[in-house]
Amino acid sequence: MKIGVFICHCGENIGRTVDCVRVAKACSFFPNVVHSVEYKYMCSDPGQNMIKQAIKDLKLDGVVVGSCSPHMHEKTFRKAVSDAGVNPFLCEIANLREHVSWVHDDKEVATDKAIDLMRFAVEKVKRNAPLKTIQVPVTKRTLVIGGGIAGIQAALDVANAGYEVVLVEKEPSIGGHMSQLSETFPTLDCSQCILTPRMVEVYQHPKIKLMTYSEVEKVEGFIGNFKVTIRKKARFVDDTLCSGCGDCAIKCPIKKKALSEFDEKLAFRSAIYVPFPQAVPNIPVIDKEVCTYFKNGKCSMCVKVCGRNAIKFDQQDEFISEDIGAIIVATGYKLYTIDKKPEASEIKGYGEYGYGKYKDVVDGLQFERIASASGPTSGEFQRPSDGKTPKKIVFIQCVGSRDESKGFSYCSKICCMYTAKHAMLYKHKVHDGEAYVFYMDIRAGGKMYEEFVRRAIEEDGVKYIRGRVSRIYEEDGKYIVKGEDTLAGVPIQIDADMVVLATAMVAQTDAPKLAQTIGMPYDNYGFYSEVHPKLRPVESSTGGVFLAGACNSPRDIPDSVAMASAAAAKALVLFGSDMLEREPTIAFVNENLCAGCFYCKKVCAYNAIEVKQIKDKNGNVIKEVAFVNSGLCQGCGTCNATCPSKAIELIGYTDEQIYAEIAALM
Amino acid sequence: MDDIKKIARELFTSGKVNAVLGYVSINGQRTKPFLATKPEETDNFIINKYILNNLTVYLTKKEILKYGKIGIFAKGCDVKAIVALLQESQIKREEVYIVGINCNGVCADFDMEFSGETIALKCLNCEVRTPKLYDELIGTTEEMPKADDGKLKMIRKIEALSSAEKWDIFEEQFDKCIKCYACRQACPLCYCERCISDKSVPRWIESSASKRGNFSWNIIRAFHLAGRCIGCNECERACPMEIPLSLLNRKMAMVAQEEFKYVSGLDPNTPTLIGSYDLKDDEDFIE
Amino acid sequence: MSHQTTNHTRTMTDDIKDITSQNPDICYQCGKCSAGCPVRNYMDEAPNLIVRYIQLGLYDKAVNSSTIWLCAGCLTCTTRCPKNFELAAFMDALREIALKKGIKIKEKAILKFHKAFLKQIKNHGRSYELGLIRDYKLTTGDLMADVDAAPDMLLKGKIGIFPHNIKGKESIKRIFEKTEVK
Amino acid sequence: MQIGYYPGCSLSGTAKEYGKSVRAIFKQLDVELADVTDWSCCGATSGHVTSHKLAMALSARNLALAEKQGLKEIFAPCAACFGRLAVTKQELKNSPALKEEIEGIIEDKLNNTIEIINIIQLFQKIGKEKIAEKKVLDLKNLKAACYYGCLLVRPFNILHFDDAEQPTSFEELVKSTGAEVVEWNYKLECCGAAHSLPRKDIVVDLSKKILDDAMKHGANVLVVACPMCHSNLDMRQKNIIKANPGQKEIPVLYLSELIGLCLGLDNKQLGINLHTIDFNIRLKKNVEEEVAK
Amino acid sequence: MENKTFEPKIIAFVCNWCTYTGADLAGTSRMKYEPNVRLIKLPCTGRIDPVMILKAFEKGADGVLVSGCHPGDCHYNAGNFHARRRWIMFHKLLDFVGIDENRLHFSWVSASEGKKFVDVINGFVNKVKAKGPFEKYEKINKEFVING
Repeated sequence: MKIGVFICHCGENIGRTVDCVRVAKACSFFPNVVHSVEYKYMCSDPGQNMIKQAIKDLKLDGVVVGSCSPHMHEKTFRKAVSDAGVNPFLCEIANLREHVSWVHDDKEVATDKAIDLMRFAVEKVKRNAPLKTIQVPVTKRTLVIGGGIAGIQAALDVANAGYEVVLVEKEPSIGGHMSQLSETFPTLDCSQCILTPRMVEVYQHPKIKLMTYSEVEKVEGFIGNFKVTIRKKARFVDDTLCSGCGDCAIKCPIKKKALSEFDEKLAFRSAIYVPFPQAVPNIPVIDKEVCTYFKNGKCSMCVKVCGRNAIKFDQQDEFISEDIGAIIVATGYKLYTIDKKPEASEIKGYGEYGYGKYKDVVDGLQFERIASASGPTSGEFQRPSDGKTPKKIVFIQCVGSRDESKGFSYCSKICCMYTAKHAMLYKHKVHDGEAYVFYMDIRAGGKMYEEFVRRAIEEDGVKYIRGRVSRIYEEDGKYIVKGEDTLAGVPIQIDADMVVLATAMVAQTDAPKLAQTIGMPYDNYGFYSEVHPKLRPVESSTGGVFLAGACNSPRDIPDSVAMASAAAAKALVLFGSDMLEREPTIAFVNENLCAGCFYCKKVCAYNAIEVKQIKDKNGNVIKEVAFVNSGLCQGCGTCNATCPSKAIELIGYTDEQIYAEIAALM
Repeated sequence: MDDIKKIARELFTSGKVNAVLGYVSINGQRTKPFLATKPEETDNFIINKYILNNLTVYLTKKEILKYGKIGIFAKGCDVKAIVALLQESQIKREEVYIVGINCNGVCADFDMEFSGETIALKCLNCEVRTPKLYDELIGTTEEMPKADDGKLKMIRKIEALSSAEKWDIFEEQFDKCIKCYACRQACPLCYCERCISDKSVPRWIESSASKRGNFSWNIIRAFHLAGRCIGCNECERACPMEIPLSLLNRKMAMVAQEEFKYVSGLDPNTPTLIGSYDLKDDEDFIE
Repeated sequence: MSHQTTNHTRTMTDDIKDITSQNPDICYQCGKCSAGCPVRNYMDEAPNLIVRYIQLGLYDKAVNSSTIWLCAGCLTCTTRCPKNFELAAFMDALREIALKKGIKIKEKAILKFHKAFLKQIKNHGRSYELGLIRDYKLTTGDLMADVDAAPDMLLKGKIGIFPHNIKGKESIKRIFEKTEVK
Repeated sequence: MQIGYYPGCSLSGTAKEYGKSVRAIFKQLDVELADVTDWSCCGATSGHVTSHKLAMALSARNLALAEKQGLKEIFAPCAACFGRLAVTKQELKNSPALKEEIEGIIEDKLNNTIEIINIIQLFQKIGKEKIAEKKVLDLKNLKAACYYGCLLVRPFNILHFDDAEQPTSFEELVKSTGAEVVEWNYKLECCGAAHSLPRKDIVVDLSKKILDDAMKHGANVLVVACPMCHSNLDMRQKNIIKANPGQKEIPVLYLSELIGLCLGLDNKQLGINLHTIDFNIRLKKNVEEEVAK
Repeated sequence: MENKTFEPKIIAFVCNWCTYTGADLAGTSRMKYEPNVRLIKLPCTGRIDPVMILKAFEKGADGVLVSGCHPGDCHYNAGNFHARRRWIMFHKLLDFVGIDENRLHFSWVSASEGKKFVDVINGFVNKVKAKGPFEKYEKINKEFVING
């Protein structure tokens, strides 16, 4: 190999503390170095031309530039080398500016260090292989996971830009939690009134393929080239035949066996049901668990009343494969459960508030349903136990949030606002009622938010008490709420008719499962992680996967919608070009050496390692070895370090290259 | 003890296996491993206090693999190796028929009377006297002699020493190494196609029996077994230079337990120690 | 990175940290402890305020309160604290510190009871009720304490006339000598 | 079954009947109680409220003694002793430095391996079946309010017993005697504990609330597992009645006494005759019929 | 006059995305630090193999520094979590055989922590300086030369 060395003075930047002439001279004595020069500005045109000329004249096949950080000009020099006909990956950069001249004062010492760094680079380049960047095409279709307000917004934005969208929702209808809300803060406009037109727009959009009652089963591939398998769960209703007349649900004899998910278990629903009247699509599903037909085959009332023969008891789950370029994850949140057994095992739950055993101690979404005109009480405030109008309601904030003992230490962000709204809605309907809010801090940062909370206090007379409640117990039909006003320093005891717990927004129970399916990171709480909290807030660190809404952290409607539009914009940026370029730094397997322990597979964060069977000429499997899917491999090299026999190595950072650098220390 | 010959024969006659790995007696106080490929070859099979070998080492050998389904007589400690091999995809569960042995301890070496003094060190705190995984189980567990855990004491003693003192101990021990690789040969979990010590480009580990090569080899050997070693101690028994290899292996197992509550070879379905991680792994030593 | 200043003078907060192995600054003053405290109504300061005083460095206010002595050690606060702050242990520490500092105790009778109790342990190794009552009465001057219950209990044999001395009495004495806060 | 036994001071003094009944019933249930030899006071409340290390050392001494005796588990019937021993074990486990220091103070070594169990856990070990097998009398006319007090379930992070806020194990056990249990609100509220002598006023107030709540929910007997709770609820009941004319009486039994009645032991054998508030199982209607049978 | 002090040789294995970039930031901020450390850039801490650390000692390093992205910040999602687990095992092993823990240093330095990078370098260089040359390793190296 013939290596050329080029030392840049960077004006005075390197030259001031590094004796560039001495460095160049020292390098000329390194084995294989046939050319070693220094120049004022290597990155300038004349500088680059020096490199090109030397390559041509001396038939160099390796170049080391001693200059600024490779993060600055590696691309520049690699291009110059490439222009001169040498593979760009046979060019290495030694960082003589950021790592030497700018951080040391003593010229002697700095020059010595510069020579060392040059030696590392020369030793490494000797072992570099000529590589090719990988070019991959982009499929310009987007998968949106989750049909709440964030998913709806993202789907519409992408579709309106002219690209196809597949919107997957696991429930029978899109709409998400927003469809359950009564009114929205701080404007108190009716949630369904602003949401349903959007839901219909999604349904009718020619570019959106809506798949409700469906879940993402498998995600293979990589940015621009995902292959996604979607499980379309059996509805037992043929959606091409159903006209949405609703007769089946009306006639279904199962009336009091199943609690309505939409009404947060405050009302019953039939076995065949549409979750709520405005559901999109307006096609029912059959709940197998309670349906008499599935239990003993004795009922088929829905079949009888369906004029279009749409009921299909023998329907099976379907698996649909889609080619996708970008994924927008908008899977939202769930509410902290106040029952004794919240799903996460480390969560203890609130025994002191009764673990959900008191009927009139409800959570935030239950109260939304009670307050909602479309809810089980048609918007009349009635308490669940006996239907009486509560005259005294206590609201307790921060249940499950800001509580590392029983829930999560984060602030759930929206509860201050929704509690103020709840108290306000109640006071508007029950004029002689008393509303008390136990809070720790009021966090009302948002447009017109603080004003909203103040209105609840000043105009509607909601009493705010600063303190956490210690205990609730039932006595003679009242709920004794024991608290302390920490501002006055006095104990407070309220005999309430009803208690509303402002339960926290928490990650979906299956959030980690989806993250593992897609191969993207999530935090300790189960929320999906963004690459950078400030500058790249809607991108997951997995290429081509973007985040929208509360799946990333607790978020209210305006924030979720803004984030959804941002995620849509990121997908559209990706669709701006037809091809993607990727670094060729990926792992490869020496199949002869691979013993098939698959530690590489265990540590790979990208599912890039596959199992390959080696067969003899008769087709018998001799052994199983690891195989790298070059489309998925991101080049971290964790597999390389983990492999005990080094049967898998990372191109560009092979053991041999690194060994050479270490050896160059002497 | 159950009639093991009958059991072994039945494995053949019932068509469960094509070959059986077991022990045969050499004289009263010695055994050797034996691969029976026909029912009648099992007639000399024996189980006694001298079934020291961990037969699982053969399970990954090509010569044995060619027989297809193999039966194996395995003590609880040996089964731990089977579990580890399953975790590491080296064998398939359905290809191995495990005759688990309820074990009451074995001798530290051949040619000695079994007693509290001669019991093998690995037996002292054995928690798998009944194997964790088996297709059939033979024998019963009985009272086992108690003895002093000298190795543990030694580890604790070393831990309390200064770095320089520790270094001197191991320099001396590793210096004895002649790079015969008997340790590697005896280890059921050293199944690499090519050991890193044989990798020549680059040569991470000096191949000659030099001090620094020995040092690297012994450390990397221990590290490659960290979180995997199941403590059968065959390496130490095999070492002709009597290097106390189990000190390192055991120390690593102790770290695995202290840091990650991980004990190797108990459950084929648990993720391996290296190869998995926990967000809450210890951080204190990192600035 | 630690921000410890070089010439840090020890404060009561440090003493509390040493005894309880927890940092009072983790308390975010939600008041759940006070809300559930069974003896809250008898205290001069709410329990959460005692923590607040320590956070603010108002140590005198904390150690002079009746609160720290009235805390019955029922652990309701500890059990329910959203920050896992062990308030009962914190109260124990404050009492210990108050004793060491020789603070004038607000709830004298309570302290005297504890002292009388510990004296029996120190002397005999186990509790000796008659001695306890005698010592307690003598130190408090409350000679009528439990005139209503004691005779009944004596009659029923619930109060031993003679103390039971354990064999290891001397080792108990040594334990006291090494640990007792006088 | 043999189990280490740490009676604690009260069981030979103010809670004599608890000690008596514990010995009587476990004998009946074939449990051999092996006393910790030369045990000393756990330090009780007075220990930990005045000196952390004193409290640790006093309890640790007993743990060390029990270890030396070769005990694997010790049963402490007194909820306060149970709590102190368990807390000490955990704290010393958490801090090797503290453990070392305490070992110096007690001049003894500690492996800290002993399990400490309370009376309910011991019954759980024995199993309901055993109690059912030895049952002589069905206590079906008792309506019991089970009073856990503070220290059976708290501190939960150390004891990990049942549930800190809505425990049920006590009730489950009492049900096996045939007695009915009442759901009530004060089963975990504090009775005032060690303030019994110096601040009788507080204890009278707190205990009254507990008694009232139990009676309000229909209980005709209160069942406890702590000598301190018992003396506050039984002995102090006289003071409560005196201060509150019209206040009704409610007998307070130790759990061991209740089980003892079920096993056919009488008031004297169980020490129930030593209570301030009289209790006679024969005076409860229907129970008599049962006895007649 | 000052005696010529011992200048240790230190090799650092750092990840490209965090610590290497953090070192760049220290440079652009013109912070000064000890010149003894030579960085070897790897894509991720997950790529750092314990054999490299041993080899660095063999090749005469008096100290080895390992540094990468903070937990949760890994460019490759989880490379540093796997690395951390390996380090836990490896540093305990080295400590057990007598490689002074002051000679092997682990740190998280993000791309924004130029100052921390400087502190880590200076702190570690001083630690190794205090320890002096790694004579024990030099000795076994030399014996290799003589015997080999």
